Amino acid sequence: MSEQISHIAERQAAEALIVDVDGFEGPLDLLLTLSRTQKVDLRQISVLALAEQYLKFVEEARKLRIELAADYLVMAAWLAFLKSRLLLPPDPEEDGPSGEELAAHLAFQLERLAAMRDCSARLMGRDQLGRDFFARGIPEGVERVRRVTYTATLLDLMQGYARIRTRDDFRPYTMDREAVMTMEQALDRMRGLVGFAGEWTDLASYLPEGWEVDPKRRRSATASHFAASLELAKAGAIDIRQDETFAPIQIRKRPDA
Amino acid sequence: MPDDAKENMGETVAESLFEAPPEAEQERMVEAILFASAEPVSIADMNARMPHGADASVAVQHLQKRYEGRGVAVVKVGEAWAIRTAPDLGFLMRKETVETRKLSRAAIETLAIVSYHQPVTRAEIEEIRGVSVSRGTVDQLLELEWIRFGRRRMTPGRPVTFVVTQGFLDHFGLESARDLPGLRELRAAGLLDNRPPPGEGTDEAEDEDEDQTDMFVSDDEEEEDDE
Amino acid sequence: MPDDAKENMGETVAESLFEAPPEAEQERMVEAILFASAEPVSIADMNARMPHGADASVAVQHLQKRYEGRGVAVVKVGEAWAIRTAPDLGFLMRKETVETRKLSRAAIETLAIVSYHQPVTRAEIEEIRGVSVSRGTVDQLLELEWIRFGRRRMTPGRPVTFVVTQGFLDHFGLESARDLPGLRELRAAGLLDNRPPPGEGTDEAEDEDEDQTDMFVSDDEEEEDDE
Repeated sequence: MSEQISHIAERQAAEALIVDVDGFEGPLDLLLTLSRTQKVDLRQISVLALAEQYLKFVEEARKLRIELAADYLVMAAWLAFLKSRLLLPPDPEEDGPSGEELAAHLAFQLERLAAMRDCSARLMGRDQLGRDFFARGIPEGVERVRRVTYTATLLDLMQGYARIRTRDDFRPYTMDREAVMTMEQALDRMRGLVGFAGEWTDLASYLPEGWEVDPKRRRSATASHFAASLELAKAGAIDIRQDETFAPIQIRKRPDA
Repeated sequence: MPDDAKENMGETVAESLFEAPPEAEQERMVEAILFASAEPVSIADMNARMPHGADASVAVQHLQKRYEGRGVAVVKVGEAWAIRTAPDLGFLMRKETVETRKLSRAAIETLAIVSYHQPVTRAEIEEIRGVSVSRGTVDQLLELEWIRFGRRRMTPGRPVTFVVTQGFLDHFGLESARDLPGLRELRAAGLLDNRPPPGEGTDEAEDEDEDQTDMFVSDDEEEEDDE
Repeated sequence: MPDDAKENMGETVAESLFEAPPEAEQERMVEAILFASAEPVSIADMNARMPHGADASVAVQHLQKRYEGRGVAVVKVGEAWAIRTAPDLGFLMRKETVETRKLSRAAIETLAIVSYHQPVTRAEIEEIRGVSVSRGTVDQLLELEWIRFGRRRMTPGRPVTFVVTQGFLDHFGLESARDLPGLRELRAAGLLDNRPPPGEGTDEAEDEDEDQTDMFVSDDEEEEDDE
């Protein structure tokens, strides 16, 4: 911050050296000051007289050996040219703007600069914030609260799960074994159990404890027990029946077995 | 206008040398002082600033009455006075912005595992996902109140389990977690068939990365992943 | 759906249609918001902070009327609104006066030229002042946030232009740059024209002309730039 300020200050100092020649801010400023001595409305100014005044000023400065910046000399040369244009009859051979046009433009520039000077004075004369009128002394900051919510769709969820399970397809994975009952296991169990019940009994009641609640385990156990009961029926150990489609499957120990 | 105002000001000042300004004028002055001061102002301080003969204590009480029921109130702070926002409008001084972000892939997968396998321990989630689950991911799901702690597992170490919440079911429009489509349905829906070719080992590495750094993936990335 | 549930729903819908707070309440809200801020607040900003359905633009105009003749005034600054102390009471606030850095004559004139001729290029400022404009002068005005960069001029070299800011308007108590003193007269006198020196390309002159008509851009454009 302070570095920037000193930077600006340096630039301003540098500017002052270039611009502030003998108190004037450049040739146009000098011309404007000179024109004021004519004591007429800027719109009726005599540019010819002004050019003469300026050339005289530069001459004086030279006599006093005042070092004038280049732009003052450029302006002097241009005014000398303008003066000759204004004094001599127009040369029909020559192109370009007439002396009057050039003079009118210079007068316009002076008037415009004077107007802007006037405007800056009026602007700075206005009531100003922090000097003539005031803002709130104890502003209350607006507290910014940012709330972040997260969202996901059911599809995201399913795709996420599918993604994981798809990976399982090509990676050894042992977790599932907990929920899987093989036919061999079911067969072992049922061989021991079928003897106890002489009546028709729902196959579902043969499911081992702890396997009838979790759907995955229930599915696996049901499947393996069904397969096992088919196996037992084939071996002639049990009878198997179902009253209608989707009705409970019932099994019974074969009396003759 | 500014010129006029200046003239008026001159008049007011000149007048005030001879007599105290009218009450309404004193009230205006107190109003301006309280408004512009950076701190609460005492009666003595106000009197010192106001033209001779003015009585700030009367003026401030009139002002307080005038502001009754308005958006700001004239309040006494210790021995000094200040203008403050009416207490019921405090909410205007807060600007709440709500930002909706898509849940990261890591969080979605963790949530999916909890919903399909609940109750499930962190170790089990990690085993299923094949990558470690960052605390941030679990914390985020807990904070969203989509998962909560279930019973401890009766295995060595008695690890906590995670289950999904009613909030989860509400958000995803489910009656119960059992309504989630099973693997077969996922396959039927084509969700299981687009498996990445085996040997595309970058998948896992990416996952790790995600967990550790940016929890939230932009939508396009997400889409890319889904292809 | 049970009948009473439907009725309730109907009620809720009806309520939400009239959800906007009553006008007096909206005025209080705008009052609180403007009092709380040292900076001008735009209507959009007020609406964003007020409850749904509120219309700050109406409320602020009521508020402005209410404060007429009081110690503080509701003023329009560009497209925003602020509360400022009445200018005639400035003498009470000498204590609050912030010592501002004195501007150089070059800076003041440059500021005046930018405000009356905006958008204006550096070359145009130099043409009007008859001397080169140092970077320091421009930097100082930029730093004060009284001028800012406008659109680039569509002439060869695409020079940047300068325009005044809301901060400038606020500082000098102007509702808009159109309210600058004497602007109309200057324009009528042709003193805001950018007349090229005689003998220079007329093409350019046309371009300049176009920009001139564009001098005070429509408000929404202005706002767009402000963001």
